[in-house]
Formats: sequence, C-alpha cells, structure tokens
Amino acid sequence: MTYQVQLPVYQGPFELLLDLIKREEVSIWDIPIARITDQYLEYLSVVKVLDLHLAADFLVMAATLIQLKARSLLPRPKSDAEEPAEPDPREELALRLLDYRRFYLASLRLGELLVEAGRRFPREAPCPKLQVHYTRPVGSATPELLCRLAADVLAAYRERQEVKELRRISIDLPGRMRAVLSSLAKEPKQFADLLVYGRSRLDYVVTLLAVLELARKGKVKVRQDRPFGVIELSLGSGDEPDARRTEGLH
Amino acid sequence: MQEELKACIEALLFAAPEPLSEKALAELTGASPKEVEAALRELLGEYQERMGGFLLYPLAGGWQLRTREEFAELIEKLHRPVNTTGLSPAALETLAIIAYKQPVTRAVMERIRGVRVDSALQSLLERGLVEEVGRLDEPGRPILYGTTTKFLVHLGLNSLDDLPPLPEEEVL
Amino acid sequence: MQEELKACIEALLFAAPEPLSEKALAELTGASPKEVEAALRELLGEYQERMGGFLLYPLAGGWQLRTREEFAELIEKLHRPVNTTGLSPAALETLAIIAYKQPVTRAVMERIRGVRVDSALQSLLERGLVEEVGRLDEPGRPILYGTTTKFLVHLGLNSLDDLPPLPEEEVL
Repeated sequence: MTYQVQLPVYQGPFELLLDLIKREEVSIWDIPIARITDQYLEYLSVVKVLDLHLAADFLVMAATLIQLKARSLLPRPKSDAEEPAEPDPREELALRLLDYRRFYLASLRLGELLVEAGRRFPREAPCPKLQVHYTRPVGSATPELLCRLAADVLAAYRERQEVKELRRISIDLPGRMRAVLSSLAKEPKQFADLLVYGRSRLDYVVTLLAVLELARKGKVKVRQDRPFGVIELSLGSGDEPDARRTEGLH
Repeated sequence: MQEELKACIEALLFAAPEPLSEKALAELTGASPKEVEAALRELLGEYQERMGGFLLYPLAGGWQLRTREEFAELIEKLHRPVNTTGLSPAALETLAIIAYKQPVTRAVMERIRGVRVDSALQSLLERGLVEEVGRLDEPGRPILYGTTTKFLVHLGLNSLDDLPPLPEEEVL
Repeated sequence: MQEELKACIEALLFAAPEPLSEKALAELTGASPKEVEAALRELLGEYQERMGGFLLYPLAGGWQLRTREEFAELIEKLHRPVNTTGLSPAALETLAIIAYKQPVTRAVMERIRGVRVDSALQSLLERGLVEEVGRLDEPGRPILYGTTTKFLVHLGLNSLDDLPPLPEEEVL
C-alpha cells in the first residue's frame, strides 16, 4: 500500500534546503546540520527526481551535508592556538544559501514584471515594405578577423572532440585504482576527499568502484565508525602500491 | 458605455495583425453589430478630425488602422535606419564558419560552435551576408548556407579565394 | 508646426516595430531634440486624457505605443497563442542571475543556483531574452551572457537601472 503525498517541487538543492531551514525556524547561520541532513535525505528518498542531471545536483548537496553532519558529530580536535582556523564549512554553506536566496527572490519579482508588462500589447501588424537596409552590415569586421575567428572556433571544436575521447579512456578502473593508491600513499584520506566537486556522476561511481576493488584486494583499509560517519581510507598491508614503487625510483 | 466600447475597439484594431470585420469585433467585445457600427463611425470621425499619425481604413471586408499616406516617406526612412552597428560576437563567429566551410548546414554550425545559432544566423540572413544556397541530399533535406556577393563587397574581397587561408591543422 | 510634428511622431511610433528613442525621432523628423521632447510630452498628455485603446510607454530607452492593460484579456482572445511568456521557475532564476550579474558565465550561474542551467539558459536564448555578449579572457574562453533589448521590452523596463533592486544579503 502506498500513500500519495503531495510534495513541493524544488528547482535545486538550495531551494529545498532553504525551505527546510524555514520550516525548522532556525537561523541560517546556525543550521542544525544533523536534523536538516536527515530531512534532506528523507525528501530525496520520497521524491523521484526524473531529471538525471538535477538528481545528480541534489546528490552532490547530500554528500556535502553528510560530510558536515559527520564533522558535527565527531569531537572537535583541540584547536592549536598557533594554527590558523580553517574556514567553517557551515558558514560557507550559509553564505551560498543567502546568495542564492537573493536571486531567488529577484526572480519572483522579474516574473511579476513579465506578467505586468505582458498585459500591454504592441502593434503587430506587419509594416508594408519592411526592409531593413544596413549601411555597414559587417560593421568593422575584416577578412583577417573572420579568419582568426574561424581558426579559433575550429580549434575549440577540435579540443572538445579530443576531450570527449580522453573522457572515454579515463574511465578505466585500473587507472583510477592507481590514482587512489598514489593519493593515499601521501597520507590517509576520507572517502569524500577523493570526490572532486563538479565531476560527473560516472566519475564518482568509478572512484567508488576503485576503492571497493582495492579494499577487496586488501590494498586499502576502510574504516567507518558509525552509519553515515566519515569513511576513512588508508593504505592496506597488502601489496606495495605501484605508486610508492615509482616514487622510490625518483 | 459608448466611450468604453470605442476604446475596446481601438485596442483591438491597434493590436490585430490583420483587418478585423465588424462581425469579429462584435464577437470579441460582446457588443451588438449595431453598437459596433456606431462606434466605428464615431472613431472614423474622430481620427479624421484630430489628423494624427494614423487613420482607420476599410480593408478586405474589415477595418484596419494605418499610418496616413502623407507619412509614407517618413516611415520608409524608419525601415531604412542608418544602422552602423557591428555584428554580435556570436554572429561574427557564425559568419566565419559559413565563410570557410560553405556550403554548410545549421547543424554543422551548431556542432562546431557548441551552441544554437538561430539568432546569429537570423541576423546574418537579415543583413544579406549569407543566404540559402541549396539543400543537402539527406533525410530532412537540411538547408545549406553560403555567403553572398554582398558579403564579398562589404569585406572588400574580390572572390572567396581572397579569404586569408586557415592555419593547416584547422582545415578539417 | 507642433501639430504636424506630433502627427509625424505618432505615425513613426505607430509603425515602428520597436521602441524609438528621442534621438531617433529627432533624426527621422529633422526636428530638434527639444521639439521632440515637447511633442512627446503633449502626446503623452493627450493619450492620457482621451483614454482610448492605447497609451505611450517609456521602454528600453525609447517610447512605444501599447494597448492599455485593462484590455489584456480582450486582446488575448484575439491572439490565438494565449501565453507565450510563461518561463519556468528555473529559467526565471537563471534570468535573474544574468540580469543582475551580467556579463556572467554559465559556471557562475551554476555555482549560484547549485544546479546545471543548460536547458534554462537554452530557453532564455531561444526567446531572445539573453545573448552572448563576449568571452571571458580565461582558459577555455567561457562565453559571457547578458540581457537583450527584448528583455527590457518584455519586462516593461526603460533601462537596466530600472530593475528592482537586488535584495540585500540579510539574515533569514
């Protein structure tokens, strides 16, 4: 048996977050991360986001929130007075939310203006003999300028084609496994650190698969203290990773 | 009431792309044909009296607002603006692609530029710098575009052979 | 003379497909900017007084004759495609960012909205509300977008300065 629930539609993760914060009646500067994260994930689990791109964008925010939540649950390391305080990620999130909200509000006003102005109609009868004569139709353009533009545009096109090719190659698991090992060889990391913001979902998936495969082979140790907690990664006691060997050669 | 109906009719005549019949005006305003006729007659008289920029003319079984004949030359000037504005960056890029890859379809231009070229192409067509030169023998028979004589004239070129050559590697 | 100039200006405004600036009106009629301004002021007053079907509105740095708002529903009956201005909330949000931060790259829009803007941007480009205005001098030379004159006209604005002020970054 399923319940039909009327869910509001959000244009993006920020709109959803702002709505949750408003409903909780809390300050944007003091977001109860744990509670808001749970509600955010709950919304995502109930609603089916059909647009795959949009779904990915919602998930990226979910990952950020989970990271924040984990951080808020962990005991804070004693801060060394000497060390400069690292930027509070909660504050950064609040700033981005506020910035988004300004444009969100402005967009509502622009929508009203469009409707208001749309109520006044210009004449639409086609004017007889409507033939525009441009005295200088190309402006100050020269053949040389056109040549340069064509060369630039075609070069950019060629690069895009090449990038497409590269992408296809870069999604190889062994390559990503080597990259993960060489990254961990420097120092242990959190799983989230391996995910570069803005990359494709496929990229995230490949990273996840690489970590799982390495864990299976015992080359990487994975630790998570609690559900949704931070996933800590470090080099395993298994085979010596390639990355180290090559580093040793230098 | 009569004033209100006159304003309604004037708004409709003003906005309509074609002459409107009395029947259509009656339907749109909900007034009776008699009322519409009376309102139109009053409007005709008013426009004659004030001698503004336009008058009401009977046309194709309907009525249309049109500028007075005396202003024909003035309005022609309007459509012949001394337009010295250059092309937008988007239009210039599109023109460059057409110049070097003609005859070329819109799809190819969009693939190369990575964005739609509708408005850029439109502005080039309006300026008479490019034109349709045929159709590709493919499903959908897409239009092929090429540059015009006007293009050559305005760029000071004798023929397309006088275009500066592209660097080697960009000759796809 | 003044009456004749008023009629000329009315004819031009009536026939022009877009708002006309006072400068353009002066050039077209051969009158001085002062005379044009005075004639426009008189026309404005006359239209207000007679309360016909249309009024004179300042738009995009010029002037345009448009039907009075009260007749919107009536004229919608006339135009078969009822509403073509319905932008999606996503497109409106993107439009707001472009309007207030122009010239602006797609990356900045996506950073502020937290989502991809491809389809929203595409629909704004197709409607001619925004356009490419150049490229940023950075790796990849990303395209910069800005609003068009059509944007001003469709929002009933005289210039970008007339945009409602962007809300302050106040605390929720």
